Parts: sequence; structure tokens; C-alpha cells
Amino acid sequence: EEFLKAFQARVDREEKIEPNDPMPEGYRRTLVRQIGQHAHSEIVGMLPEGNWITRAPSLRRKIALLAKVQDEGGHGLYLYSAAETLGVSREQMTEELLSGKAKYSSIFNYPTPTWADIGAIGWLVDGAAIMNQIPLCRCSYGPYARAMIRVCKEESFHQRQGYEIMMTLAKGSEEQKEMAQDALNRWWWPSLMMFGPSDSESTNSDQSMMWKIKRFSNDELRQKFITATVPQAEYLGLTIPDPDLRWNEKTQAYDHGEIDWAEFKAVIKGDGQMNRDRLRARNKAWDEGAWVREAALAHARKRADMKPIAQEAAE
Amino acid sequence: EEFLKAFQARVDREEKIEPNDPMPEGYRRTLVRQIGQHAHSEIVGMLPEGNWITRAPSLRRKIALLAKVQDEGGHGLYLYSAAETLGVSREQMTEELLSGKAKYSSIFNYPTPTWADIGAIGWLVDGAAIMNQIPLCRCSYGPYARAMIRVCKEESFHQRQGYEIMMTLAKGSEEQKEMAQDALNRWWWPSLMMFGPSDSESTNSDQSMMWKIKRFSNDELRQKFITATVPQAEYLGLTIPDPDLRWNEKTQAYDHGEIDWAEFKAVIKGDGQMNRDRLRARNKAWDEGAWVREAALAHARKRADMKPIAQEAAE
Amino acid sequence: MAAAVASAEDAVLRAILEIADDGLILGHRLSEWCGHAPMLEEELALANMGLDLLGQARALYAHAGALEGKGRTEDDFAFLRRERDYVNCLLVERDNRDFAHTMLRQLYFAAFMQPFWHATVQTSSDETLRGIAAKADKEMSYHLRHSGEWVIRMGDGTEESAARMADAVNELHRYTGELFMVSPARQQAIAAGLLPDPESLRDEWDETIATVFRAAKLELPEIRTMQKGGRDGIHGEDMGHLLAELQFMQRAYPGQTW
Amino acid sequence: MAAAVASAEDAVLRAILEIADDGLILGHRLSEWCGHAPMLEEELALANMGLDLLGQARALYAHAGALEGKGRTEDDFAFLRRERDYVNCLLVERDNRDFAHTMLRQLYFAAFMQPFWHATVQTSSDETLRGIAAKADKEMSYHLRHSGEWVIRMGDGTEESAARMADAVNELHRYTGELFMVSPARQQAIAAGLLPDPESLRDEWDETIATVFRAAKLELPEIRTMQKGGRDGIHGEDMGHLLAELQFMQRAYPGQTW
Repeated sequence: EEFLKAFQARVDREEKIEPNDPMPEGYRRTLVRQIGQHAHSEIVGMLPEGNWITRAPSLRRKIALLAKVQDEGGHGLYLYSAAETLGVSREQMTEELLSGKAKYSSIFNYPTPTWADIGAIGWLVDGAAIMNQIPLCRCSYGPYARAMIRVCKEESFHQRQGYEIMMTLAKGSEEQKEMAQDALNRWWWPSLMMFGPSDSESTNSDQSMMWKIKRFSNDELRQKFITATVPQAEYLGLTIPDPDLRWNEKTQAYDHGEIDWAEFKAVIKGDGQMNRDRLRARNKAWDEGAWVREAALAHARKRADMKPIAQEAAE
Repeated sequence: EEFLKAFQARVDREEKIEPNDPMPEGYRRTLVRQIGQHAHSEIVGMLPEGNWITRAPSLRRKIALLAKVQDEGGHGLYLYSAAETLGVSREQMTEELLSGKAKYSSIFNYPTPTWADIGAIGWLVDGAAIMNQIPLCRCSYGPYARAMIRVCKEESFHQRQGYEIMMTLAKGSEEQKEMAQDALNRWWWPSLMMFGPSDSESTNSDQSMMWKIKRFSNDELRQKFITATVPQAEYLGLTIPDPDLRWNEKTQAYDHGEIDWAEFKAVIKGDGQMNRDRLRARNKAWDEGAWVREAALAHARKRADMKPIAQEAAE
Repeated sequence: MAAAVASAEDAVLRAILEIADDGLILGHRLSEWCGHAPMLEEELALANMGLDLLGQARALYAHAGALEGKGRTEDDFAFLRRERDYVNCLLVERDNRDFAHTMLRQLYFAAFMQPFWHATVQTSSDETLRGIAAKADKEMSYHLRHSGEWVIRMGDGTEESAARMADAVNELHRYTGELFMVSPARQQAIAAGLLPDPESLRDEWDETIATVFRAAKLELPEIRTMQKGGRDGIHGEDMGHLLAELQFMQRAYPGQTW
Repeated sequence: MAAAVASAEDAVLRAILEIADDGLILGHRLSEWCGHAPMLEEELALANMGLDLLGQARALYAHAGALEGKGRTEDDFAFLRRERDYVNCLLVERDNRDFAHTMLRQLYFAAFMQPFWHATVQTSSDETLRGIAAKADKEMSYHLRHSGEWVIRMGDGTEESAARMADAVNELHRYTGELFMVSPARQQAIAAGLLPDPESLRDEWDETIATVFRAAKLELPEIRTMQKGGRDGIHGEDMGHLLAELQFMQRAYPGQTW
């Protein structure tokens, strides 16, 4: 009781909580869940974009896309490391992802049938992610906040890159423009869903706000995203697929149409078009890599003087 | 001794030898080896052409190619059955193919990098095969002779189909014509090698001739093939890649350049471009199919009244 | 893009393309087995079924081209559309995976298409379609029998084969709903008496599957949400790779005769 | 088709395309791992190496285009040639198979290319090539170290990893001869002082491989006949499928800006 109060006071003073600091179990659990989901999202998020690396339409785009997906892997690494400071191992988190127990962002359960999806993901999905993540750079938990600073910097580069792909398409041939519009049509609503349920439906939010893990409500962030994105779409000459979208002078924000929460829930439950394929791809990579990881361990045991693989790969 | 003479007399009278007839062990062995190699060639021969089924340039060609490759599988089936009449099981022959112990025609160890290869294989490879096989329709061993009659009919259809592909290319765009010429350049010499070593080098030939398993020498058949093919190439407007090729009035046949027997031997030994890939593909199919075959057996055991799979598939 | 259907003619064209694309894509998938089947007899059987489906697709594309009257050929339809314009159902594009998946996919499809063609023969007002259907009806009877027998063999075979069949059911059953979904275009073709209403075929499909599953000792899974998207041209991620192969020559050498 | 080399300029162009194609195709192969690597650290490492190689290819194609002076861009070279015009060696197009194959392929290639670029920096008369080489030299040092360490880990790891490494050696060693073969075009580029003679790099390659193999407890196989064909544009059958993907967008949407 006393401890909780003191902890809250630290948080209120905007002091960073560090790994060895005492913290309430709920705070730790919330962070572990949130950082884990975030890390898993980076890893699963490699798949829909990875789908286009071998078919990217130019060398420049191929290299940029491969580098982007690599960055996502890197984000996964920092985030797993941040979660490890809370006493949960990467193996454990990986297990939870692979078994389907842990969640990842539902946005990655939609397929990427066209090249324009790569643009749309950069523009909208990374755009929405940044909206969510910028406040996390000031998260009360130090390691998470610091990881997010690096992540956000890269994400905003990705977002600009995605927007530039959309721009190229929108200024391209009729067919390219159509492709861009089609991608916007398919990604718009799922992007709005990335902010989670409406505030009226959202659980866990208040406590997270108190602890300064979260700083804005789902609806606030969604609104910010819409406000930022609508003029970008206009600039591209593309139409946002929401007939109810209009500027509201009174609220100084956009009113938008009803989000299809039934779809949102179905995808969260595992019934989106790609859920099973995503988990299967991750499980396959993991299972087929087992002998490699075992070999590395066995070899390291034989040569105790070898430096850890992680360190070397980071060089 | 007496028996051998009587057997030879039967052969000389052009009587067909049937499965339950007594026959010299050498005769049986020669046939088993030859029919087995022939069957294996059909099976392995599915791979280079199969390489283009998913990329065939029109629906008509896709269907024709799939049907052709299916025919080859069918030929494999008849031939394995013919060999089974000599007391060697399909499993045993398959084992020998997969382990690399049994040979198959070296021609299938060349890759098919372009669509024109499908034309060239039909025209030249099937053409050479027919040259070899027509005399086999009169082979002294009845089941083999009968299998070859059916095989030859289908092969000659394939050969015309291949020639028609070449014709379409030769009459097509500059690039298509170039593609056809390139394929001829690559397949000409390997096709000549299909008839085996020069008569001066060939082993086993005399005895096979005596027993009327074989009816013409390698060089005779090769010469027939060249004589038939040169005018076909001329009609296509393509150039046979042999500067020494010229009509010889005296012999009433084409003189041709020296065959690169070193290459021939290297490919036979397993060092052709595709040898290992071919065997690997066959082994992979076999190994990955093991559980299916086991399941079929297990199920058949459970329901002894079921009809055999082979019969059903043939329906 | 899978554009809105503007007219009755467009609707019929689109409805025919749905069935044609099913045949093309499933035929293509079956053809991928060529040279890699678990036994020689199945090389022949898989090729047979692939040939049937590709042949059906060809006839349907030709018919679509004639109806459209703009000179589009079977190859224009098969090779020169965008991924978003292919309107096959998701079931047929699923990867071959293993023999269990392939045969179950075939069973699900044939158990629908055989009665579908059978009803088309009986009821379609389009003579060409009736002709295509009469041939396809017989062909799909063979597919149904052959795949059904294999599903039974594998379901009631070894422990491994039973596990693989169960896995296939788990993966694929949720794609069967789309067989019965009626796109706006299809609705018009049904209303015009060209094609049978899938709903009228559901009982037969249910019974076929139940019968085979019983013999195969397989359980019918509970599916919360049937997958859809194919009829709107929203395909899974394997589709683009399939098309990269399928279209390669036509794309790389445009406008040539083969 | 891999046409005869007509002039000294053609020869240099062709020789540069050989190295550029090596980079493109191996970079493409490495990029296929993306999302499927055995551990996260290797996702990053494989992507790194792929990026290096694709970057080298890009610089080399741009240089080739400038030398040729006909306005061909890097993308024209990378995406719009026929399979028979790609002149990469066979080693780099071999499929990824498993991590053992991938890392051994990388070792074989890097053990040649690192000294190759190092010598190019020292001796090439072409300033642009020297610039490309200086960067590539450093990059390939990393590839060499990384792949070498993995070959050792897997060779001297578990029983399974050792078997897989031995299998990879068995499969891939026969493609290493082509690294040292000198095409007529290459010969002219060497004679002109643009590129080093591979023969001069053989001892170093042999020693690198021998050292790694010793540590990895791998045996050097006896190869009767080294494989060749890539430099003449006669590729293995995987190559066409790779190109169907690589070229898809450029072929399907010709002449557009991306």
C-alpha cells in the first residue's frame, strides 16, 4: 500500500523506473505483455512485407524493402531485450507467440496482394504505429522508453518511404493510381483498428494511464491519426473509403464512420485471412531452425571461449 | 548348350519369347537391365519437361505438356510391368534408380532453361528415342515388344508436337527464332549421344543383336536419325551446330563432326549439370511419399476387400 | 481490380470467370505435383485431374470471351489479368502442402462441383454451359471418387496419415464456406437461370463430406468464421507467386504466338 | 543469348555483368530467407549480406550502363534481360536449401570475392571499379568471417549439423570451379588491367577453405568434374523460377516508374 503510493509518486514525478527498481507486480505484468506483443508484432510484421522482397519492382525498392524488414527484425531484438529486463526470456516469449498464446498486432493478418500494399503499410500502418509509439518514448519504464526512441526514429523513416511509394503510384499510370487506391481501400479500416477498441470498451487502459505506460486513450490516438492522414490522402489525390468522413468544425476533428468491430474481433480471435498462415510461417522457421540453434549451442559448449552469437551478429 | 541352341532357333524364327518360357539367364539379365533403364528414363524424363508446366506460354501448350509428361509416367508404368514379368519388382527397380545404381538416359541430365527446350526435346529427344524404339516393337521378348508398340505410338505424337512447337518459334518473332536456334544448339549433340558409343566402342551389342533384343547398331541408328532430322531442321530454317555436317554422295548419308565422348562419359558418370538434381528430385518425391504409400497399405490391410490402388488409378 | 458489376452481361461474364478461375488455379496447383507424386499411379491421377480442370477452364474462358464479344481469348483471361481480377475461391489456391492437403482440397471442391455441373446440365438456359457441364459432371465424379477414397485411406491409414489428414481438415475446412457464397454477379447469373444456386447443393455436399469423414474417421471441425475474399479478388499471399510463374512467358514476351 | 563478344568494350561490359549478376542473384537468394531464418540475429545477418550484394550489383550495373553508353539503367540490367543473358556463376543461383547450404555457399563465394575485391582496389585501372571494390572488400570480409564461423559451428556442432554440412559440401563444392574460370570476356578485362586474374587468388581461396574446413572437421571432397555453364548463360532449372519472381513487376507493368 505504502509502496504502491511511493511508486505512483515516482511515476508522477516523471522519474524513469529501471530494471532493478522495485515495481508493483501489475506494472511488471502489464509491461511484459505490452512489450512482448509489440516485439511479436515486429517479427510477424516481417512476413506481409517480406512477401514482396523477391518481387520488388526496382533494385532501389528491393534494397529499401529488405532494409526496412531488417529494421523490423532489429526492433524485435531491442524489444525482446527490453522485456528481458523484466525477467522474461526471449525463449519464453517466442514460445508464447508460436503457440498462439501471445497476441501480435492484428494488422499483420491481412494479406499483401499488390505492390501498393507495401506503400500503404509504410504510410498507414507505420503511421498508426508511430502515433501509438511516440508517447511510449516517454513511458515510465526506462528500457522500454529508450527502445522506443530508436524504434520511432526508424519507423518515421519507414513511414516517409511508404508515403513516397504511394506518391510514385499516385503520380504514375492510371493503373498504378488504381492500385494505390485499392490498397488504401483495403488498409484504411484495419489501420484505424490498430488503435484498439473504443475508449468505452477498452479494458486496462486507466491503470496504464496512471502508471504512464500509456498517455493517450485509444480514441484520442485514432483521432490524431485521422487528422494527420486525411490531408496526406488528399495530397495524393486518393479517396479515403469512408463516406461518413467529414471535418467537424465544432470538435475541430474528423467525424468518421462506424468501425466494423465484428471484423476486428474475428481477426483478434484468429479468424483473419492470414492468421494461421502467419503463425505457421513463424513455427516453420522456428522448427526448421532448431538444429541450427542446437548446433550453435553444442559448438559453444565445445569451445567455451567463443563469443556469443548475438554479440557477433550485432557487429 | 542344347537349350541355348533351341532358344536361339526360336528367336531366329521370330517367335516371341513369353514370361513363362524358359530363357537363358543372360537374356533375362540383359532385358531386365534394358527395360529398367528405359523405364527409369521415362520417369526421370518427366522432370526437365515438368519444369515448364507451370510456366507454359498458353493454355493449349500447358495442357499438351502436362498430358505429354503424364504419358511418360504411363510409359514408365508399362515398362515396369514388362520388367516385372521377368521377375524383378518395381520396388527393386525403384531402389536401384534412387540409389544411383541403375542408369537412365543421360539426355535428361541437361537443363531446360527456355521454353524452346520443350520443343527441342519433343523434336530431337523423342525423335531419337523413336529411332531407338521402333525396332524394339519387334523385340524377341513379347511383353517388351508389346509395350513398345504403345509407347512408340505416343512418342511419335509427342515428336510431332515438339516439332510443331519449333515450327511456331521458327516462324515467330526474331527472338523466338533465336530461342529455337539456341535450343537446337544445345540439344543436337546430346541427342546424337543418345544412341550410345560408336559401334567400335560398344559392348554387349553383338549378343543383343543375336537375341534380337537389338536390331541395329548404335551408329546405324544415329545415322538414320541424322538423315531424318537434317531436312527437318532445314525446313525450320535452323542451322545444325555442326560445321562438318555434309551430305556424302558416296555413302548416301551425312558425314558428321566428332562427338565429344569425354562429355558423354562425364555425364554418364554423374557429372552432368543436372545429374544430382534429378536424383535428388526423385529421392525427395519418394521419401516424402513414403507415408502415403504406408497409409495405403495399412488401410488396405484393414479392409482386405478393397481393390488395389493401381487398378483404380488406371480406371 | 474486382470492379463493381455494371450490367447483366458483365454479371454473367464475371460469374463464368469465377468458375473458370477455380478450374485454372486448381488445375495449376495439381500440375505442380508433376514428377513429385508419392507413386507413379498418382502421377497419372493428379495429371488427369489437372487436365480435366484446365480443360474446363479453357472452355469456360472461350465461352466468356464469346459472350463478352470483345475479342478476348482464353489466354487473355488465363494469363493477362491482374491478381485482383482473378475471382477464384481461396480453397483452390491453397498450396499443395502434402498429399493429404491436396486430396482433401480436391474432395471439398469435387463434392461441390460434381453436383454443381450436374444441376447445370439439368437446368441451365445456356446451351454452351450445358455442354461444358455434361463433360465436367463426369470428370468431377472421378475426382470425387478418387479423392474420397484417398481421404478415407489416409484418414484410416497409419497414425501419421491420420494426423496429416486431421491437420488438413483443420487448415482447409474454413475455406469451404466460399463455395456456397454467392457474389452479386453470381446472383444475377442464377436469377437468369444460367447457373444453379449453390444453396440448393449444400445438403448433398454436407452428406458427401459426412459420409467420407465417417469412413475416414475424421471429425468435422467447428468453424467460427468461414474465410472469404477470393471472389472479390483478395487472395492469399501464395497467389502472387503462383501467378508470377503462370504468367511469366506471356508477360515476358508480350503479343507473341506460341 | 549469351552472344559472342565482339569488341573490347563489349568484353568489359560483359565481364562487369558477370560480377554484377553474381551479386544480384546471391543477394536475391539471401533475401529469400527474410522472415524464415533460424534465429533473429541471423535474420539481421542474412539481410545485411543480401543488402551488401544487392548494393554491389546496383553499383556495377550503373557502371556497366555508363560504359555501354546506350542509356540502359541498373533496372534494365537487373530485370529486363533473358535468362540466357544472365552470366552469374552457378554457385550463387543454387537454392537456399537449409542454413548449412546457405552458409557454405556464402563462404565459398566470399572466400573468393574478398581477395578479388582487395586485388581490384590495388590494381584496377578503372577508378569507379576501385571505388566499388574498396567498399565491397570490407563487406565481403564480414561475409567471410560470418559464414566461416557458422560453417565451423555447424561442422563441429551436433551430429545432425555435421551431416548437413557434409551434405552441403558434397552438393556445392563442384560449383566452386567456375569462380576461377575465365570467360573470353573476362580474359580481355584482365588483360586490360581492369580486373584481377582469378588464378592469382586461388592459393588464398584454397587456404581459407582448408583452414575453415579443418576447424569445422569437414573433408575437402574430390571433384572429378567442376560444373560450369553460368558464364555462358546456361543455368540450372531453379534459375527460371527465380527470374519469374524477380522480373514479375517489370514484365507485368512495362515501362512504369516505381
